Amino acid sequence: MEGFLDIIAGNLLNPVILAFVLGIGAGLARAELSIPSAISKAMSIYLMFAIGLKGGIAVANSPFSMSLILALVAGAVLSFLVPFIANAFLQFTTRVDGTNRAAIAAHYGSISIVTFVTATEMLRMSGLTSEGFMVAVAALMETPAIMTGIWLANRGHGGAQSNSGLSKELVREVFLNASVVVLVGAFVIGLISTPEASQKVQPFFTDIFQGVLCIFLLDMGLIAAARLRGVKILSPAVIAFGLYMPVVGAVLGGVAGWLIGLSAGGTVLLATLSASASYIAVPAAMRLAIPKANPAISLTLSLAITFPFNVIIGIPVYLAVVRWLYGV
Amino acid sequence: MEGFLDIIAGNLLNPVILAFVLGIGAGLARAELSIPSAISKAMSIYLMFAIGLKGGIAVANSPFSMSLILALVAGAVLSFLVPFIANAFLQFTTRVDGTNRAAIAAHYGSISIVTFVTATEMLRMSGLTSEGFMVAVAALMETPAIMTGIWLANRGHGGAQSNSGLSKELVREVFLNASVVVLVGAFVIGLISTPEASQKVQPFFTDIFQGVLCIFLLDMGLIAAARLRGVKILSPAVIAFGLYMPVVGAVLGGVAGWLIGLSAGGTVLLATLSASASYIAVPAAMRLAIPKANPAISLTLSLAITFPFNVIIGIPVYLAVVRWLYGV
Amino acid sequence: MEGFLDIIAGNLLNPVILAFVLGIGAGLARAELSIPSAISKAMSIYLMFAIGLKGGIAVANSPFSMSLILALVAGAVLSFLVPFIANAFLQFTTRVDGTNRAAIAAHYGSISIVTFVTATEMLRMSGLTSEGFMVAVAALMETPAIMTGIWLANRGHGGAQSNSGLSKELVREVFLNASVVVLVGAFVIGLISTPEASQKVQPFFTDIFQGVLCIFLLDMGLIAAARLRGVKILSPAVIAFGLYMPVVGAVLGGVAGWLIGLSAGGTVLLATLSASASYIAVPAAMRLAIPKANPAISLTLSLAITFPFNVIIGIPVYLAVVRWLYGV
Amino acid sequence: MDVHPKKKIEVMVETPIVNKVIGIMRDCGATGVSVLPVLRGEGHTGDWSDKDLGGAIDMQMVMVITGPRRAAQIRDQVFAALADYRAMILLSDVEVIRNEHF
Amino acid sequence: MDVHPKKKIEVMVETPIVNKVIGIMRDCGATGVSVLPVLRGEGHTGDWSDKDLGGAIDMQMVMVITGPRRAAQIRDQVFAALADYRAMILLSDVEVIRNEHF
Amino acid sequence: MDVHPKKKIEVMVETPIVNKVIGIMRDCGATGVSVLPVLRGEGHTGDWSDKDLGGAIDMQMVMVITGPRRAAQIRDQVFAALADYRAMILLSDVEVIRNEHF
Ligand SMILES: Nc1ncnc2c1ncn2[C@@H]1O[C@H](COP(=O)(O)O)[C@@H](O)[C@H]1O
Ligand SMILES: Nc1ncnc2c1ncn2[C@@H]1O[C@H](COP(=O)(O)O)[C@@H](O)[C@H]1O
Ligand SMILES: Nc1ncnc2c1ncn2[C@@H]1O[C@H](COP(=O)(O)O)[C@@H](O)[C@H]1O
Ligand code: NA
Ligand code: NA
Ligand code: NA
Repeated sequence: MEGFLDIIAGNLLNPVILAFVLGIGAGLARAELSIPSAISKAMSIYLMFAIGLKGGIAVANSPFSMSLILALVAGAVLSFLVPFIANAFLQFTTRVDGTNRAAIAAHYGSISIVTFVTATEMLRMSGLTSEGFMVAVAALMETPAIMTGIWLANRGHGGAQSNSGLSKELVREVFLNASVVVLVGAFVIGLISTPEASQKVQPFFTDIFQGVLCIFLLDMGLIAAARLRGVKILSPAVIAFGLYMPVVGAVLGGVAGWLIGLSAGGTVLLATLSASASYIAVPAAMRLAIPKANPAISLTLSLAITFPFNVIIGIPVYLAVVRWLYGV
Repeated sequence: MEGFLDIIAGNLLNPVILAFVLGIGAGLARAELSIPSAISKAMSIYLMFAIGLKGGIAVANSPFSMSLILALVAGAVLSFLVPFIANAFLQFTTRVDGTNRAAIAAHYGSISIVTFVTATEMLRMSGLTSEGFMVAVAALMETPAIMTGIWLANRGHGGAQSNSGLSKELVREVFLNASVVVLVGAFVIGLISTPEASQKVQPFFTDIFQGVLCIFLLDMGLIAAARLRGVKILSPAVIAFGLYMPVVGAVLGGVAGWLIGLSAGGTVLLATLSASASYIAVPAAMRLAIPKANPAISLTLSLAITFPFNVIIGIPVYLAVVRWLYGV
Repeated sequence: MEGFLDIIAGNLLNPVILAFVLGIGAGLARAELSIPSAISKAMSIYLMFAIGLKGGIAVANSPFSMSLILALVAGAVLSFLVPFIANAFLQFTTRVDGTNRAAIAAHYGSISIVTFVTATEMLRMSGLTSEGFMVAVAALMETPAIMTGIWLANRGHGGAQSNSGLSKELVREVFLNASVVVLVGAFVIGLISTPEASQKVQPFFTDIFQGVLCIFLLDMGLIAAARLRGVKILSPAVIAFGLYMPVVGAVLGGVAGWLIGLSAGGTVLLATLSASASYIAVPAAMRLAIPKANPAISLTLSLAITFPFNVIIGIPVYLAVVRWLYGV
Repeated sequence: MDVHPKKKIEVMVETPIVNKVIGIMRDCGATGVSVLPVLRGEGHTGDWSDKDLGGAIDMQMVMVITGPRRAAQIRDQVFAALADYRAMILLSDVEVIRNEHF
Repeated sequence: MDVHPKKKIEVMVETPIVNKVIGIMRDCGATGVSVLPVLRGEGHTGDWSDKDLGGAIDMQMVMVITGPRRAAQIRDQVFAALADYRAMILLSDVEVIRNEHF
Repeated sequence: MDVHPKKKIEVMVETPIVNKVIGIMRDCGATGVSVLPVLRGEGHTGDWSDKDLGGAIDMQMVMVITGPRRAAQIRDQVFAALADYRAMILLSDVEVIRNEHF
């Protein structure tokens, strides 16, 4: 048990996580610190490109394995199904109306790529490896949850809640949002580039990666803290949902990973993906698909409650539990 | 011949080029992806500074040679003369009026520094070296074409087409635009800095250079695709001009490089410079010098037709042809 | 003496300093070059984070020493007292009114972190080391001068000059401005992170540091030159103050460093801190605390006169003098 | 020089909907439209700022200059389309020089 | 569709004071406010641009739409509070659709 | 508090020409001017956005507040100078507090 807590503490004494804590602290103290939004957006594209590229290179270098297909299927199923579970929890424990429940549920079925990246860094710190294709799983999981969310919103309302006049923009937002395009695009680039050519871009995409992540999480802390100031729109039951839902997701993801025979590292990543909630792609899609839903509710929950929970507490715990179960 | 195609394909399976293709694809599919313009501008300054610095350091480390002078003269002559050729082609194959012909001609006499940078990367990939002073040639070639363009616009109009009331701003735009200042400034810095001091900035300006170029070309792809959507203002004959004119320029540049005795690598670079068309410095200068010209025409042609052509097809071909002719 | 000038020249033939000179030159020539402000702000946060982190790691790796406490006390005292001296000089040599004198004095008691960073780079170039805790001293010196400035403004005016209705925002601007938060935050992160974890972020925060500083100083040169164009609001006596006050500050800082037994490198840094004048944190605080003061006066003086003086002439001289006195 | 009275319509609306608003304006016959940035805001639905990563709660200002008849049409159609969204529609009087341009 | 006359107040003011201005507007009962960027300017006190690092001499535009009575109150209180600062207060007429929103 | 009627002139114009427009306004006696960003637009000459690298087809908004006489002068001179450029000149009424400032 002591070893368990030690591992968790060790994971936290890390510039990447501490920068996030600094950002939250500075944001809550209303410090005069902010990172220009152009920089936040650029860092987010950089991180997605780097992780996609790395995944593609890894897959190119490893023999094709059935696990890739199994992991993709598992990811898609989780993304489709988790929103139903989230919706049920919200229905029975909170007073959130059906439209907002559908929107929140979509966020939790989908994923947060920064949470995923943080988990891969924590893995690397503890010396675990993981399957290179997990980034493809991450990209795939962005989207199915949005469809479940839309279906939940329309069910029993004759479609009145969702906005069908916007289909073209919505399709683009769902399948061609920045996260999906950059992750999948960079993955394919890593897959097909010659090894010598890939080698040349390593200093930018690999060597300085963790430093950029550090500044990005400082910024995420500031953004989450700003959102946290509007937390009064969330009832205690909704806040509680933002704290236990990731654990539910992690358990489902972890079991799925175990069932399909992922490595310990891959299982941690699938658990983390399932535990994480979107705050970039899904909110924008929900504005187009379910405009009646209040974006402040789902965004605050996902960004200010679940994201910090996963980064500071969740991932170290998922990691420690999987290591204990797998005996690695 | 097979080797020829292989070389071209090998040059393309490269994150830098593939990122450009990704950008074009995402842009044409109207994906929800964009890189903040502050970042594009900063990357463009970074690339120019890095390439200028590198050139200056290279020249500082090599004995002074007559080729430097010859190459500068050749570059200036090409920049001055190519607009006349471009203008003639446009006059006899398209219906573009004289004012717009003059503006387009200026773009093609001048250069695109990103095309140049891409060519240096492809050289490096194929193991060829080139003269360090080529970046000085690039900087020099930015400007003379603008003067030919203005002269072409004024000829036979008693100066009515060009705007003489703006001379001070125009002079600044022509001689002190960002490209010229950063390229020349960084070149001089590289030339006079002590080797130990220059060494200290290498990780930033050399090691991560190709990775930054990768993201920059992703962005260029998005920007070119956005321009490409407005391509309907170009007639088929004008589009054709955007495809053969770079080849004409490359032949002229390649012959000039051969005449003055450049290395194979240097010849490829001079061909590429001559083949490339400006989309940063010249458009802004043209707004001041020839306001009646429609910027959408020349910018679309240079950015959406000629730039992708050079990056994806042109440079690999120029490189393969020069290697074949020089037997390297 | 020759060796003395050689050292100074050697310090200047450095991409970092030359980039600053390029920026000033381009700015004065009104070149069409500018770096987007989002990038300037991001680079400034990056530099502060990197230097704070480095200091924290250095302190974590060295045995606790009494010098740390002494240096903090010396820094705080300098920051408190220098404004009185600055105010006296201004009172007896210029016609600046009391309110503006108070504001200017606060700028000179506080520090410029970029000047500090430039000095650490010059130290490194000359092979000198310095105490890791100097960055904590820098962070501490940001603030006390602001209080002296406010006190000076209120003295004899019954508080009418300063604005007490804004206390909450002012307190935030004084104690929680970006510089203090990032410097102190990163310092603490460096202090408590595990060595392996800190190691992972080195490529970003150490390897590319000098290259980023290079571009940042290019930008600072452009900004300083833009300010310099408004220099006509400063009388010759005020401009002279901007040139001798840093020397006065450097002497005080150098003597203090010698008294408390700092290393030669540490003494140079304390002299530089004391010599430097704020142009980020203090101007914003002064708008809240002493609104009647004209920000253009103090900002032009600090940014366009004292900052270039310190970077180009001051630091090499402080360094050369300390080396000569310490015999290193 | 003659000036011609026109209407300026400013629609401050969530960023994901901006293209839809522009489409309605063009369908109503607007000859041009411009988009201006907004940094942050406060209102009945709370605060927002352009810092939020995905742009889902950002707002931008779509501005169109047009004649009074078309302005009324744009106003009504945009208002109908934005019923479910955070939006603010402002109308005001401006004068332009080139009547035929609008 | 009915439109309702309102006042638009635009306060261009130094960035460090923007929050103070918003506070006064909210205290006067404004139901919402928006902040718009300004790139640079020239005036009696010289030039400024958003390039200066600390933001001490930057300016932003605070915009509020409200009824005429409240507008006069906001105008007077903001004017009094900004006596020492660089600021420009503009009032103009606009029409809105949702009267109850303002 | 007294307010004074002024004219607001907004000139949306290609970025490379902004300094020229400001120069004309200052020459006509404007006591100050501000430049606001515009993100993108659509018009007779096609679409543009601030993403294009060299800024050659970007636009910005130059805004000046001044008395009616000087406003007419600025309007006419700016219009004459911009004949060859993409530009949009808008005039509207505003009220200010400090009459002497403008
Ligand atoms: N009266 C107002 N004046 C200026 N901006 C407003 C006003 N009301 C709303 N807004 C803007 O519109 C956004 C959404 O408003 P609301 O729907 O009231 O939350 C706010 O965050 C402001 O940016
Ligand atoms: N007449 C004006 N028209 C437009 N903007 C103005 C005007 N006067 C002042 N400003 C803006 O307000 C800032 C401060 O003005 P001032 O207090 O006159 O220096 C200027 O830099 C401009 O950005
Ligand atoms: N009626 C309009 N309303 C708003 N903005 C316009 C209008 N007409 C033109 N613009 C702006 O001015 C730019 C140039 O217009 P044009 O000269 O018609 O191509 C457009 O891209 C828009 O940004
Ligand atoms: Na999830
Ligand atoms: Na060319
Ligand atoms: Na000082």
